[in-house]
Amino acid sequence: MNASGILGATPEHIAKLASYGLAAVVTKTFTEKPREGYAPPIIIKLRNCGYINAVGLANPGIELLPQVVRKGKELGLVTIVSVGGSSLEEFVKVSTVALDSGADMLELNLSCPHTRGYGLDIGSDPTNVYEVVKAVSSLSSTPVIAKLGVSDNYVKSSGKALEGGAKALTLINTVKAMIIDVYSAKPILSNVFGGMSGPPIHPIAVKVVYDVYKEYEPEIVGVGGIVDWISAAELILAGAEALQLGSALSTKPRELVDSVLEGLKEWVSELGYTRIKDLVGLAHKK
Amino acid sequence: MNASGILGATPEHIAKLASYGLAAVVTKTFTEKPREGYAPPIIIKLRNCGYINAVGLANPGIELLPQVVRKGKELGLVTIVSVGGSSLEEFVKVSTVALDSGADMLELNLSCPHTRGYGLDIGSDPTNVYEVVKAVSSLSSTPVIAKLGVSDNYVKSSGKALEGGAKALTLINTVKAMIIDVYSAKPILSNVFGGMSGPPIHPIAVKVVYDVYKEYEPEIVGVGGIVDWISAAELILAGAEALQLGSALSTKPRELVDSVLEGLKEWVSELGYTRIKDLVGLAHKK
Amino acid sequence: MSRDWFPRSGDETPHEHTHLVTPARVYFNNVLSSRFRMIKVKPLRSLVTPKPPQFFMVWVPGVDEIPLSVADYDEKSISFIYEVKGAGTNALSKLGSGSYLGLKGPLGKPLNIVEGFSTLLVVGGSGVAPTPYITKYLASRGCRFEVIWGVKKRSELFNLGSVMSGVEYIHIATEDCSVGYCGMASELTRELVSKYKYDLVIGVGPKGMLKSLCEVTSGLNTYVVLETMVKCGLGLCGSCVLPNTDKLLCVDGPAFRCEEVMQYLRT
Amino acid sequence: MSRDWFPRSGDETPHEHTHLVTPARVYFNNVLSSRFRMIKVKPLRSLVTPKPPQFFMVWVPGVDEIPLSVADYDEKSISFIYEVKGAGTNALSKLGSGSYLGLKGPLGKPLNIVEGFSTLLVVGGSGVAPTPYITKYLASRGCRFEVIWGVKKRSELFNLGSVMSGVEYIHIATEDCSVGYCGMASELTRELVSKYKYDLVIGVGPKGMLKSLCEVTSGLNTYVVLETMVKCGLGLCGSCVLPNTDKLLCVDGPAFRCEEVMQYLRT
Ligand SMILES: Cc1cc2nc3c(=O)[nH]c(=O)nc-3n(C[C@H](O)[C@H](O)[C@H](O)COP(=O)(O)OP(=O)(O)OC[C@H]3O[C@@H](n4cnc5c(N)ncnc54)[C@H](O)[C@@H]3O)c2cc1C
Ligand SMILES: Cc1cc2nc3c(=O)[nH]c(=O)nc-3n(C[C@H](O)[C@H](O)[C@H](O)COP(=O)(O)OP(=O)(O)OC[C@H]3O[C@@H](n4cnc5c(N)ncnc54)[C@H](O)[C@@H]3O)c2cc1C
Ligand SMILES: Cc1cc2nc3c(=O)[nH]c(=O)nc-3n(C[C@H](O)[C@H](O)[C@H](O)COP(=O)(O)O)c2cc1C
Ligand SMILES: Cc1cc2nc3c(=O)[nH]c(=O)nc-3n(C[C@H](O)[C@H](O)[C@H](O)COP(=O)(O)O)c2cc1C
Ligand code: FES
Ligand code: FES
Repeated sequence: MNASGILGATPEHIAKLASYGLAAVVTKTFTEKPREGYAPPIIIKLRNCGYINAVGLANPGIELLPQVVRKGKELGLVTIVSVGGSSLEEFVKVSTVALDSGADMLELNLSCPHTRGYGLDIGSDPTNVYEVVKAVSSLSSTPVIAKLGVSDNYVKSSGKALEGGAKALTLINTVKAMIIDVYSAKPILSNVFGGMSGPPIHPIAVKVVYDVYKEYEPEIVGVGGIVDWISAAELILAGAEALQLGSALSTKPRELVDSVLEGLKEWVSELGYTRIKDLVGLAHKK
Repeated sequence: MNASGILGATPEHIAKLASYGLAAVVTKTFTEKPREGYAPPIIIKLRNCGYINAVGLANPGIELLPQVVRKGKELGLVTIVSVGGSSLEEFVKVSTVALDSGADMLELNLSCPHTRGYGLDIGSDPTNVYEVVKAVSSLSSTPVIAKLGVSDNYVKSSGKALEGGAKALTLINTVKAMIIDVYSAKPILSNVFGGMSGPPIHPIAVKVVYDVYKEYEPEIVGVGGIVDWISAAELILAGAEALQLGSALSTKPRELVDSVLEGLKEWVSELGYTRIKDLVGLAHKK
Repeated sequence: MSRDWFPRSGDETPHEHTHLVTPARVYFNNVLSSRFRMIKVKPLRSLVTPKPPQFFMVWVPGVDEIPLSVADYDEKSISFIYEVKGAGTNALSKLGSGSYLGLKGPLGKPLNIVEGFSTLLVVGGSGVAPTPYITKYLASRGCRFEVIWGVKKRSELFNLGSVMSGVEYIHIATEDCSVGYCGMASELTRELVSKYKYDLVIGVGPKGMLKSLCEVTSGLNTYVVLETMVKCGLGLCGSCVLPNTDKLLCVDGPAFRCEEVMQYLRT
Repeated sequence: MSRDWFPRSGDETPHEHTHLVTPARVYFNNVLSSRFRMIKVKPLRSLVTPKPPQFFMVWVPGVDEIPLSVADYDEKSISFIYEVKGAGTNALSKLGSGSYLGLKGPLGKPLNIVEGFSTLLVVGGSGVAPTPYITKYLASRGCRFEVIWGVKKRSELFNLGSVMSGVEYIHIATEDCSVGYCGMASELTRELVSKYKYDLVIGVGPKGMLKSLCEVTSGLNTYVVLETMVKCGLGLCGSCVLPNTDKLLCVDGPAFRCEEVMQYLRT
């Protein structure tokens, strides 16, 4: 599936994602009110092969959410709504709309690193994580996934999310970073800071997934720097059951999806297994 | 100068570093007792152009420290001793030996991310940082630099280090990460986890330096992913006055040092300045 | 399996360079007419050669990043023709020679221009911006072509020939009838296509004009170059989506066949 | 300034690949003699071609990473001859065909072998490991060469010819006098260098042997291939430093001129 924030804010975006050959789609993180997001530049490539973005959670708000979900279901895709909020109430409100629209799962964005009051401000405090997950989980039996990022407390926060009723964890979000143009001496992103994604964060994602799997063996959706089957396979071995593609979708997305799937298939059989499931968390075996 | 941990554990290492054309050298982090470090693999390159290491603070202990410092001074280099410890007492003991040996500065390693009880366990707690820096600073008038890494509290820890008497801050250390071989399904480093360095962490280092400069405008030694003059220049614009080269010294170190220095010189004059100093922190100007 | 051992996003393929912000130094930044200005810059590392109607995200340091079509390009420089509209283009107009800006691109898909195609290029409004580079490219592919340039009033005009090489004929159409053809570019197009045979028609300009163009050239091989709000240029943010389609202007466009976007043009 | 816009450590230069751990699959892993085994593996992506006496850090998954010299190499495979000593080499000896290991390299500096040099190669103990690849390389450079192979006892010997091509003559020297020359390799060397002229002498083996070799060939162009504790292979950790020099074996060696390391050999 795609990582949240890669398109997914309008029905048209869902149609586009469907054309990439993904089995499931995750919407852009929705907040209650529409958000304009930041002015460009909002996403650029880094010289280290990664991307950095500060989109500012631009989204059309809950009013448009039902149409977006409907489009996903219409296209036969497992449709996961990414839910954002700056308060418990907002999380609950957006989740309620998502559930009413028929979302197959909710992914709570507890980890956006560049929007004050949203995301990481919440996700790095295990108590907050518990409360938000608990409140949303109790709304219905639809599976709730908690998306966490890197912080000093990610293992604890993961535990709290599971305790609060999360059926799975999505790990990780982008990592706080910055780029400065050396000629104009100015930060490039309009927001000054942003979240780094892509290959630079992959080894961080592998560690986070490994640590959390080791502690709780939960279902994990691995995301961060997947650019080929090898980077995907590493996350599986660390403990991820499902995977999301983020910034790599900026380059030949359809081919990317195909080649990751095909590479993984070959890999599984080369290692003498039949299903990817058999390889989940295998790196933990002594 | 070199980043701590790149050679710097024996007099021979200092001689080697001198041959790279560095103006100052930083020793390997010394602990009281000799440490064997971990078994190989201890350092490998990542597919994302970074390196990952878990050396385990291998060092010959304080008994050999005086010889190492002497070699540095003999070669006319500003000699900075990196001091490690798992307790306040150890930091003080190692620092005392370093001072007695004539070290020009001390760099307190409060941020090694992969050795339990050392480094980041201390550095991410601002109170600990304050106490260690304070104790060591009060030993003498020799400048003390606090080396901090990425954690949720780096701005606070930086403040506490300065409050404790640090004359400067070295930012940043490596970032916790992991690599798994997809064929054998085993973590590659013998220590399983390690610290990532090189280009992947550069945009993180830029942000940390920028944030800390913005808050306190202290003297900052920038380190993390410098591989050419551009990556060096970015850290200067963010607020670094001096720079350290780490894993990039694994490839043609002498040429690297030369080309970074030359590139910076050209850059300074291209932008119409005369001294690098004029460009320190320039990215903060509105 | 070994072939793809390296990350796809390694910097070795030119495709990937196009997402970096390349610093560039301003040569000059001049007024062309009451409506248009032209800026010529020197990229500080080599760019991937753009093919029309590809565009760049032009970063005005500290202000904005705006999509601009390539007006001219050679190995040492790249030029843009632009109209001052809001904060971004206004800041751009203030950059003096020697200042720095950033370039992300070329972005978007090249037009598929077959060797020797006889082509009609219809431009209106700020659609004139990419004209010099489109015609240069057409010439280099051995295509005969004619240009229709429609403006509201005479003062918008500038000597297109001075920034353009190889133009065979420019038909000027003014809405105030002050010069050339009296009327809209699309009306003149209707007249020409009924008289002559074109293998390819390309339209660049305001939505209304492009809609008319598609109508008057229906049955022909017509591409229209659109504008939407481009924020990332990389196919990630979705701001450039064409409503009611699954097309992203920044990666699927900015040129589309009339059939693909007729519904959008009608809205 | 634009030429170095990309990070130096971009993966495009072959130099950099050498620091990655490349997966490889075991073809076979056989006993050669009482002392030596040979493992042949297929790298799962192409390696940079090693030049003797370059080495690889061979990762035995989950156990250890040990430096081993290249015993043979072609585009599809690479072989190592090794002696089981401790945990690492023991684990290596257990890897059956089809298992995976990792290769970091080639590391170290190539020997500067001039076309047509007449060469004497003196090997002792585990120094025999790189012999096949050194001789293959010498042959490919059009060098005439002779090999002296010194062992303690007959059972260490194996048919070097079976893993080696183009060898012109092997002098066997045994310390127990059971085969060939009776005595140390360095003694036989003394005899040969007094009779014949060599442009180059290369010694590979235990420290004591190399020290003697340097002494008996003093005045000649002699290189000795050393061993120290190699932990990173990248010039970063310093574990391979030659005491009392500023030389790192992993980046400055493993071959050194006698003059550079005489002091070290004497300790
Ligand atoms: C592919 C493409 C190529 C273009 N080429 C040219 C060209 O060569 N010459 C030229 O004069 N104009 C061109 N435009 C239009 C130009 O991008 C806008 O005029 C410009 O972005 C306005 O920015 P502003 O800040 O001055 O105005 P404002 O109206 O203040 O813009 C505010 C924000 O909205 C965005 N925006 C506003 N209008 C547009 C628009 N039409 N398209 C995309 N984003 C917009 C800008 O990115 C900016 O961030 C092109 C647009 C596209 C999509
Ligand atoms: C450049 C170089 C090339 C070599 N080539 C070969 C070869 O082709 N064939 C061969 O049989 N041997 C070779 N050796 C020696 C070989 O690396 C050691 O025999 C091997 O590392 C021993 O590992 P172990 O775990 O089995 O033994 P242990 O003694 O248990 O080793 C424990 C640790 O010490 C290190 N270590 C021990 N001895 C050495 C040593 N001499 N050099 C470096 N590290 C050591 C190992 O890395 C290991 O991590 C070479 C050594 C070097 C430096
Ligand atoms: C342009 C962009 C926008 C993003 N927006 C969101 C978002 O709205 N919500 C969210 O949870 N994550 C968001 N992310 C983070 C991604 O979902 C993902 O966690 C991250 O990019 C790491 O994956 P990658 O390395 O594959 O890109 C965004 C990432 C990018 C690049
Ligand atoms: C092999 C290696 C060993 C290191 N050892 C130490 C150390 O002993 N003490 C320390 O403070 N930092 C140590 N570091 C961290 C570096 O000093 C530096 O902070 C980090 O590598 C980031 O810089 P770079 O990206 O230029 O490599 C080590 C780094 C490497 C690669
Ligand atoms: S502008 Fe972001 S997807 Fe097109
Ligand atoms: S083995 Fe680490 S420097 Fe040589």
